Formats: sequence, C-alpha cells, structure tokens
Amino acid sequence: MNWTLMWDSLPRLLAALPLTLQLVAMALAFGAVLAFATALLRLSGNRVAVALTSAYTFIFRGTPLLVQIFLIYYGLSQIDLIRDSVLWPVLSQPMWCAILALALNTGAYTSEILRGAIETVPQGQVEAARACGMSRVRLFRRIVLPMAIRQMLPAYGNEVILMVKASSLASTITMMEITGVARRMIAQTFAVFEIFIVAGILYLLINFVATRLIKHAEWRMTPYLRARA
Amino acid sequence: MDQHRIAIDPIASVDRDGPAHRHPPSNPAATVAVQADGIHKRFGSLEVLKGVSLTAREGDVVTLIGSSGSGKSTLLRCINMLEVPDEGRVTICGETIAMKTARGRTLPANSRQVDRIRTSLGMVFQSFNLWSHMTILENVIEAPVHVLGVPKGEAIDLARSLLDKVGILGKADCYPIQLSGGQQQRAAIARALAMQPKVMLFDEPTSALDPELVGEVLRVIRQLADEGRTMILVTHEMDFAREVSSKVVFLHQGRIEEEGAPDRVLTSPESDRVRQFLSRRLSAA
Amino acid sequence: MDQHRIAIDPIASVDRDGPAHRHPPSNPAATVAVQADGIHKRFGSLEVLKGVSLTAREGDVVTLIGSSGSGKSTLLRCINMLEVPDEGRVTICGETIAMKTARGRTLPANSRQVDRIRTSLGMVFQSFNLWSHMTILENVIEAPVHVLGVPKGEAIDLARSLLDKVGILGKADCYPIQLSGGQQQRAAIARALAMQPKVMLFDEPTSALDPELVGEVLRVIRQLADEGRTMILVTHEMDFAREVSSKVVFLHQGRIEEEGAPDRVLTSPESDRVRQFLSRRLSAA
Amino acid sequence: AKDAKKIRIASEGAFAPWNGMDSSGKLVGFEIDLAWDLCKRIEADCELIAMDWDGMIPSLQQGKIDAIMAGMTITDERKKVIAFAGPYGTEQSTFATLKSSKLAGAGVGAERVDLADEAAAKPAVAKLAELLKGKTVGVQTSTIQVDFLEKYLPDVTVRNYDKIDNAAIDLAAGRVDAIFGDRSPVEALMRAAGTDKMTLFGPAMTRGVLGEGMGVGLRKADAELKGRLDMAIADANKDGTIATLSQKHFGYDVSVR
Amino acid sequence: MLDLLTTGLHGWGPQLLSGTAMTIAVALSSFLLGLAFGAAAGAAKLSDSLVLRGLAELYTTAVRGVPELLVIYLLFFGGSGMIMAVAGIFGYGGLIELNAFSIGVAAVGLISGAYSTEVIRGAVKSVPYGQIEAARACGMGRWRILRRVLVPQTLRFALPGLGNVWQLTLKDTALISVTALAEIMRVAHTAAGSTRQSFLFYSVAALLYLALTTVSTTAFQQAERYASRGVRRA
Ligand SMILES: Nc1ncnc2c1ncn2[C@@H]1O[C@H](COP(=O)(O)OP(=O)(O)OP(=O)(O)O)[C@@H](O)[C@H]1O
Ligand SMILES: Nc1ncnc2c1ncn2[C@@H]1O[C@H](COP(=O)(O)OP(=O)(O)OP(=O)(O)O)[C@@H](O)[C@H]1O
Ligand SMILES: [Mg+2]
Ligand SMILES: [Mg+2]
Repeated sequence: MNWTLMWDSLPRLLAALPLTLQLVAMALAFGAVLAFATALLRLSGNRVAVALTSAYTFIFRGTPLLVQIFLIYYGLSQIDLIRDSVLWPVLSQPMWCAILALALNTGAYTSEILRGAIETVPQGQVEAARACGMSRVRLFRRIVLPMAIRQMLPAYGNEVILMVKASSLASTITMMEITGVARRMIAQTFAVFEIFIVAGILYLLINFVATRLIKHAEWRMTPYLRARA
Repeated sequence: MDQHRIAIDPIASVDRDGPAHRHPPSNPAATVAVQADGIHKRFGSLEVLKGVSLTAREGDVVTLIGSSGSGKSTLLRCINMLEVPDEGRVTICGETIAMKTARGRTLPANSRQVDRIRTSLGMVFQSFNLWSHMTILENVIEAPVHVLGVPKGEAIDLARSLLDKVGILGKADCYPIQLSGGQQQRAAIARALAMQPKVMLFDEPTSALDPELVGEVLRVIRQLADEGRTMILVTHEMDFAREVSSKVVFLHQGRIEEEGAPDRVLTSPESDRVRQFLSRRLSAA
Repeated sequence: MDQHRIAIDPIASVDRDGPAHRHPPSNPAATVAVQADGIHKRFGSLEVLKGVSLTAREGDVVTLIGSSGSGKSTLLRCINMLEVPDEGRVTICGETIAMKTARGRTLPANSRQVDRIRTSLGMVFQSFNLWSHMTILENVIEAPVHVLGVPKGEAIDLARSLLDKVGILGKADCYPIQLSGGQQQRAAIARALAMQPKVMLFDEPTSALDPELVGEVLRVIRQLADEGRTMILVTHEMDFAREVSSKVVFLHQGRIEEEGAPDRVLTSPESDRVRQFLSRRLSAA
Repeated sequence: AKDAKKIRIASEGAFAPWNGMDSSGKLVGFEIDLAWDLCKRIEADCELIAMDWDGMIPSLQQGKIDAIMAGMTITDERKKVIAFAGPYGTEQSTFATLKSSKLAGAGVGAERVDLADEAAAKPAVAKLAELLKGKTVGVQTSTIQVDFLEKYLPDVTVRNYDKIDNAAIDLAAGRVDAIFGDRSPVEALMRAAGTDKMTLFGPAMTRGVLGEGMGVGLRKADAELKGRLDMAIADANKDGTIATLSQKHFGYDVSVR
Repeated sequence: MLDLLTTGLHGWGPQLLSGTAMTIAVALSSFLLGLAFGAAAGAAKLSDSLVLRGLAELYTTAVRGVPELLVIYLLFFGGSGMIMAVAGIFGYGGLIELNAFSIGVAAVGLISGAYSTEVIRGAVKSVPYGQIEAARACGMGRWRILRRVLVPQTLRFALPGLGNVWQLTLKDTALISVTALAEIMRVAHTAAGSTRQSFLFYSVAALLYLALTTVSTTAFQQAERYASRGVRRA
C-alpha cells in the first residue's frame, strides 16, 4: 500500500466532489418529481396513462444504467431531428445527458418503491378517510402519501445511495467526476487499489451523510412508532 | 387516568324503565334523511344482503340488531358506499346516489357526488381505524380542515371540546397506539362528530366501553338526536338499543326480519327468530 | 350465514337470577394457578399499575372490571409477560417467572421459561390479532402443531370441533379479513382454546358479540371452568361478570379498589367508587 | 515459471485489429497470432485469456496471469510498475476531424514527428498547439494520447472517452472538434463511417510521451521470461514474421525498425 | 430468429445466449446468497445485542457506501490472498485459486445482501405488533415466531423491495466483467470492439436484460400475489 500516493491523490479527487454532488442532487430532484407523477398517473386509473407509466418503469428498471446513459448520450446525438431541435443545446451537453439518464432511472425505481409503499397502507385507514368524504386526491395527499412516504424511507435510502454510486457512470460520457478523475489517475500511476480506495472512502463519506439524513427523517416522521415502549 | 373526566358535568341520570325519557318514536312528518331501497350485496357466491330497505327520518335513531354475520356492518357500509351494493338505491337527504354499471360491475356514477354526500355522513368504525400517523387531535381536525375547509384554529377549538366531551382531552397529543381500546373508540367518535354530519353511522360504538362510558355515549347520541341529527347504529347491547332508538331493525341472514318501535320489538316481538334471539340473552331489562 | 349454528345443541338455558347456577365461589383449598404479587407498570412517566396483587386458584374465574384506562388490559398482559412489569412477581401453576435487571430495565431472566409457561396460558386479545396470512383453520392449528407438536390431523380435528363450538366452522377456510367482527372474535377464542391451556386470559371476549353469542361464550367458559381450567377475564358487561365469575376484581387508577364474590361486589359494594361506577349503568340486573 | 507451467497471456479482445474476438468467442488479431508465434519460439506452453482492460495490471501483479499482450504501450509510468519485453510493434498517434471542419487539411509542415528528438519536434508541436488552441479534442481515457495533450497542448480542452469509437461519434455530432488516437483504430473508424466524412490532419507522431511502442507486459520479478521473450521478439522481427503478420492484419507495417 | 442471431449479428448469437445463461446463473446465485446475508444482517440489526447491531451496521454502510466495482476488485484481487492467509493459519501453505465464478457470486452476493438487509429490516418493522404478540402469547419461541409469522408477513411487505434488489443484482453482474466472466455485458463489449458496431450490440444487450426483467417481474408479481393472501379483500 502506497500511503503517500493515496494522500497525494486526495486533493484532485476532492476537486471532483462538487460535480458528483451536483449530478446526484439534480438527478434525485428530477427523479422525485418524475416518480411522483408516475405514481399519480398510475393511480388515475386512466388506461393510457397506466400503460405508458408501466412501460416507462419497465424499460428503465429493466436495462442497465450504463446502456441507458450510452443510448441517451450517443444514440440521441445520431438522430438529425434531435440535433436540429431546440433541445440540442441542452442535450449536446454531457452534464444534462447524465442528469437526464440518472433522473429517468431513479424516477422509475422510486415510483416502484412508492407504489409498493402505497399498497401497504392498511385498508381500514383508507376507508376511514373515504367515509369522511375525502376526494381521491385529498385522500392520497393527506393519508396515503404521508403513510407511504414513511413506509418507503428505508428503501428510498437505498435508492439515494445507488444514485450516488451510479453517478460514477457519468465518467463514461466524459464527465470528470470522482470516478472519472480516479480512472485518469489510475492510468497514470497504475495504483488501482490505492486510488480506488481513496475514491471509495469519498463515496462512503457522501453516503454516510446521506444515510444519516434519511435515518433522521425516518425518525422525525415516525413518532407514532416510537410511541410504543 | 381520566382525571379530567371529573370536570365533565355529571351525566344526566337515566331513568331505568320509564319510557318517558326514551327517544320519541319516529316522526312520520319529518323529512327522510336516509333511504335505502332494496339493497343487495354479494361477496363472491355469498349473498350477504338480500334486498334490504330502510328509512330513517330526520332526528331518528335507527338501531340495527341481529346475530353476528347477519350483515349489519355491511348494510351500514353500503349506506356510505364503502361497499358498493350490487343492486338497490341509496338516498341521503333527498339526493339519490347515481349508480352506473361498467364491465358487469355496479359503481357510483360520480365520485364527486359520493365524496360530497359522505361529508354529511359521519362514520364510527367497529375497528376504529384511527390514522396511525397522526395524533388524536390531528385525527379529529383532519377532515374539518381539509375537507370542509374550516380554519385550523376553529377546528382545534371544536376538536378539543369534543375530546373533552368524550373524556379523552388529556390524550389529545398521543398517537392512537398509545391509547386503550375504549380511548380509541371515543377518539373515533370525536373524529366523526367533528364533521358535524347530518347523519351518523355507528358500528358498535360501545363495544369497547365500560358501562359508565356507555352512559356517556348514550348521552352524546341523545344530544345529537335532539339537534335533529339522524343516526343509524349497530349494537349488541339491547338495553342500549332500547334506551337510545326511535326504531329497531332486526336483521337475519341478510333480510329484515322485523322492525318497529324498540319497546315493541324488544319485549313482544312478532317473529319467532327475534324471540329466540332475545330469549337467549343473559338478563332481560 | 351461520346456517351451521343450527347444528349446535341448544344452549343450556341460563337461569336469570338464581345463584344456584352461578359459578361456585373460589375454593380456598384448590392449588394456586395464577399468582401476581405487587405488580407495578409504568409507561414513561405514566404509572398504569401501582402494585396490584391477584390470586386465581384452579377452576377460578376471576373477572377484572373497572373504567376505561384503569389498567385491566395491562394487568392481563403482565401475567403472560407481554408487558414486562417493572416490579413484582408472577407465578403460574407454582412456577415463578424468574426476572433479572439489565441496564436499568427489568426483563425475564430466561426466555425459554417464559415460552414454556405461555403454552399453558391461552390469550384472547381485545383486538383479536388473528394472523392475517393464514386461514382461520390455519390460525387455530398453528400453535398446537408448531409449539406443542400435536400431529396435524389430530390438530385439525380438534380445530374443527372448536370452530363448530363457536359457530364458525363454515368460515374455516376464509382469511381473517373476510370475517365479521364477531366472527373474528370467535376465531380468536377458538385459537386460544386449541392450546388446551390451564389458564385462559380473555380481554373483553364478548365485546363484538351479539347477546346470543355472549350466551355461548358464557357456556364455553363455564365448561372450561368445570374442567378445572382457570380463567382471568376483562369485561365491561356486568351481567356477564356476575354470571360467570367466582371472583370479581375492580381496578381503579392502577390499584385494586375492591374484590370479592360477584354478588357482593356487584350488588353491595363497600367502595364508593365502585358504587358510583355501577350506579351509572343503564340498567341493573 | 519454466516449461512445467503454462504461461497465461491476457488480451482484451476488444481492440481490433491488434486484438479482437471472432463471433465464436475466440481471440483473434495481430497480437494473438504473434503470441502463438512467440510461444513457439520460447518453447513454452501458453494459454490465452480474454480479460477486461481495467483488471489487467492488477491481475498480473497478483499472479492470475503471467503476461499482457493487449496493445499496451511501453511508457515510463508503466515501467515503474511492471516490466516489458519488446516492443514488438509501434503505432503512430494521429488526429482526425470532419471533412467539413476548418481543421481539415491543416498541416504543420511535417509528415512525421519523432518526439524522442525534442529539438526536431519542437516547431511542429508549437504549430499544432497554435492550430488547436481553444478547441476540444476527444481521446480514449487512460491512454498515452492524454499524456501528450496534457504535456504539449495545455490550451486544448480534453474530453475523455471510454473508447475512441465513442469520441468519433461525438465528432460526428459536433460535440468535439477533433479526435486523437492510435492510427489503426482511427483509420478503422473512418472506414466504418462509410462515406468520406472524416479525414486525418496534422503529423503522425511517435515516441517520447507517446511511448516506445507496444510491449509484452510482465512482472518485474520474471526477468528470465523477459530475457527469453526479448530474444524471441528480436528473432521474429529479423525473419520478417512481424512484418508479415502486420500486413495481414493492418495492411501496413507496424514493426519496430 | 436463430437465423437472425447467427447471421444478422455477425454470428454473435450463440455467444450472446451463453452470456445470458451466465448472467442468470451469477445473478440467481448472488441473489440467494444475498438473501441469506440480508436475513442474517437484518436479524442482527433488530437484535438487542449492541455488537451484532454494530457489525451489521458496518457491513451495510460499508458495502452499500462504496462503489460496487471496488467491492469486486477487493474480492477478486484480494480474495484469494485472504483465503490463503486463513488457510495458512490452519497450516495449509499451498496456492488456492478461486475461480472467477465463485468470486463474482461472492462479491455480488455481498452487495446484494447489503441492500436486502435494509429491505428486510423495514418490512419486519411494518408487521403489525399484535400479530407477533399473538404468537408470543401462545408460547412460540423466537425462531418459531420468525418462521411461522414474521417471515410470511414480512415477505408481503418485503417483496416489492426485494424485486428492486433483484433488478439491481441482475445488473451488478455486468460489473464482474472485470473478472473476465463472459456474461452479457462482456460479450456485448467484445463484440462491439471487434465489429465496431457498438449500437447494435449495446441495444441487443438492453433487449436481453429486458427479457430477463420481463420473466422476473412476472415471477415477482406471482410471488406478491401469493404473499398478500388474506390482505386484500376477496
Ligand atoms: N404502550 C403504551 N404506551 C403508553 N401508554 C400506554 C400504553 N399502553 C397502554 N397505555 C396507557 O395505559 C393506561 C391503561 O391502559 P389499558 O389498556 O390497560 O386500559 P384498560 O383498562 O384495558 O382500558 P379499556 O377498557 O379502554 O381497554 C391507559 O391510560 C393507556 O393510555
Ligand atoms: N370482504 C368480504 N369478503 C367476503 N365475505 C365478507 C366480506 N365482508 C363480510 N363478509 C361476510 O359477510 C357476512 C356479513 O358480515 P358483516 O360484517 O356485515 O356482519 P355483521 O352483521 O356486522 O356481524 P358482527 O356482528 O359479527 O360484526 C359475514 O358472513 C362475513 O363473513
Ligand atoms: Mg360488524
Ligand atoms: Mg383494554
């Protein structure tokens, strides 16, 4: 183990940290909106909406993110229609392609998590709300969603961590985030272990903070479970 | 424990036998609040309700009695469309719930209408169904604030007075899981009352209560009836039924076996089945 | 619905008033089945039980009464260690449950011992707690087969006869959610009986039952008592308590306010509190 | 590792024509043919293993494999970690751009630049720097070409791609102005693009930061194997085997003279 | 169809199919191994023992927190060393080589298990407390409660989450291409490099994964339906 090398690599890797955080934050924010919309459309019972949303989750859950990033970044750029469209200034940038791919991916997973959580809300609690005349939307917002969100938090914690790590795939489309820089440095020094371990520790730290935040949210949101004992 | 209950006025003493203090019989001149016509309900191959019709006028207290599994809860749930009847019509305060048939299933035609009608139908569940993620106070103000649009402060004031009325004001900030069975039941009653509904549906509102509290619930129900509210309730306590009702309906195997004034049905029933049911009780009033 | 109930023998007619048919008073010569000594239980800052002692001899039926929140359910749950008392000892059939103190919390010293003792303590919960992923029959045979090691065929035979006894044999293959409240309660009773426990703990075993079924449960409890089983039950129905008990215990704010033979406690109580509690009932027997 | 033990040689199988795979999953290509030839010369029992590029150097160090023949250029940095036998081939690095680009046809006054001869290379490199100033160039990540750009063309924005193929896609999409890579894959890409969309420009460059050519990667401890392989490579060079194989796979000579 | 595979994809069809078989084999073994890890770590997290809880926390935080590739690297390049060190303690000095398959399965299983842990822990906590009390009240011991009540009920809450973990595991197998195991991504990668047809082969890879997803989604739906018996109204 080459300790000095590890120490020396730290500043360059740290410099890539903001880009990683930016990718993750944007992807999670857009992904949450997407997941929410997908869940609502599913709930709408409209057959077209249900078919569309299930196709979306099916495709994005069913294929590797690597392939998705690849097809979005390189695939779209080969279509003249897109290159000539107003979207091109955005889509021509690897940053936005990476965010788009990550958001679509996490949106699909999160909507599934949300669906699972919604289905575990006890029937009796829903009936009580219906009995006092809550409309479907209000019932969803006031009873089902709060209970589902609390129920889904552990699984969503998983998803956040996955996104942090998945952001490393952005290096395949020229983004020099932590992994991109790490691979560049490995190519120079061949110290695969040393540099990956330093990068790994960085990811670990990000994830540690993220898990703490989610744990805290879970704790804050479930006083009624703590109430026992 | 319930020290606050001391703060409540002593319960209006209930005369034991005299019909004088009982609820007046149904007034045929009053407008109809709840009308169920020929309700049929099947679960798979099991026909639970076989054409039940029921009328409750404003200020009526209709009590459903009958053996376990006879369809009392199901009938109650059909009235506010928690179970959609396979056949039959429900009319609340003059408005008939429109039904449609889609892909072989009967459904309410307009969910808005159902939502609106439900705001005037309070329901207390047999299993309470308090929302576990809210405190008791939050449970009670939820519907007034978010369905009726009552300002929050006002809703809280009302909620606190209702919780006080049912004797659990001290538990306002507890979560349902921290309450005893009887406390949960009272919280559920307060929640339903908070909507100030025209019609209240109670599914065994006293099953988890001690006799003292049964008396309180009786008083609350009387008071509501005096205010002109209509109530339909399921109970197993014949004494309670006799005290509180303007009409008793006996359900048997999904059909109405007998109905009428409580004194008549409960003391000199026409049907053998009802007589048998009553004779098996432990003690007659 | 419950057509099978017709197949059951008519219920032994229950004499209304005569103490002759009532349960015999506790026999001081019989061995002690359940002994609770100085039980204290706190939830956070709330002291729910403040030193309760209780003795039940073989064949006794001890009834706990008291207002909502007085600690009845908690006491019952302390006896089978579902709530661990903060202080005090519990002895079942001569065996004292060993306790230890670890990190400031009191705990049973030996969880094996607790598991073993629990097999002789049947419990019927206030909220039934049927296992939702099993059919009613599976619920009933679960513990006999997997805890006691009874051969499956035998367990099924017993289960079916028990379900028949409580009148829900027809629902054997349904899941709990498909049952009405009273049916669930009866299933829970059958489940507890299937263990053939020496001591039965009932938390409001009749709260969801119609009077007819209350009579049946009464008969079942009597029969169990005659077999020498011991029972401790919580109830709000004074008539039922009077009929079934050999001893009535009145709990008030976590303490025993009065105890004794049912006739004495329920008709001429010494304590003012008990008198007040009873006077507020709707009707006296 | 005498004759008793097999020599396990790793290749990537995804860098045709140096090394590739046929559709039955068998390794093929210039380096594969050469590997079998070298094994014959040193009278060793060999096994060829396909392996991901990223895992190669660690695998060698761990002893999971004994040699690497995967288009790996001998550089000073790599020599700090492993030993090389050879070089057995050399590759020029070259720029390519779209025919429609302003860069197309731009020259720097030299056909070939040998970076080992610093004095001679300097003017050409300076001109190149002038030409590409402020432009974006796509390269394959972790390659000698990246080192070149960082050392000589600091005013160029470098985009790192997983594979040079992807850089070519972005060239077509207009996301980069030029790509820079080994000549053979760049030419293969120009052919694959079909029509005459792309063109080479600037000088072909070798040596210096661009390394001494492709060598067989070995553990430093295996000095004896290195000696034998060095001799075998020299023999193959002398008797024209390498030139023949090179013609077969590339259509031009990659042997080191 | 076969014709298209053998000629249309430059004859890479058979390779792609055997790659698919390899992906399935690795994914299934890793997922099952992961379930075992997840159940053990989940139980540890819910236990009263501080040591067990700490260990499980360390496992999930570390394994979930670092990029998958690092876990695979560490196991692939450090695995035999570790096992040899352990064997050395028992007096065995020889060279132990683990094959790529078992290392791949161990690595992906370790990762999959860390995610399963959280799913299982969350699901256990959603089982209504009364259901467990009822079991305790009839004298069931910890293990029996676990097997007869907790696991079946947990399953119903856990299955959607486990479905996600399965998808994850399926796709993490792509990362073990560094160990030269010829699974789908590795075959697609070499085919793309050899034919310069990256689009074709990555799209085919995507389709293969989609096919695997279709089958497994159906299986999970079936399982969910079974596990929620007695929950939804009949
Ligand atoms: N887990 C808990 N956490 C906090 N407080 C609790 C908990 N369980 C019970 N309590 C409180 O303890 C008191 C006694 O509860 P218990 O359930 O024993 O009452 P009970 O006599 O059975 O009443 P009821 O007749 O209404 O069932 C109540 O005030 C209740 O709020
Ligand atoms: N969702 C359901 N699926 C199938 N059967 C059902 C369902 N809900 C109720 N039932 C059946 O319908 C019948 C009537 O049930 P209901 O709950 O109306 O009885 P009840 O009169 O309220 O009885 P109790 O006094 O015991 O509460 C019962 O036999 C019950 O098993
Ligand atoms: Mg009912
Ligand atoms: Mg209780």
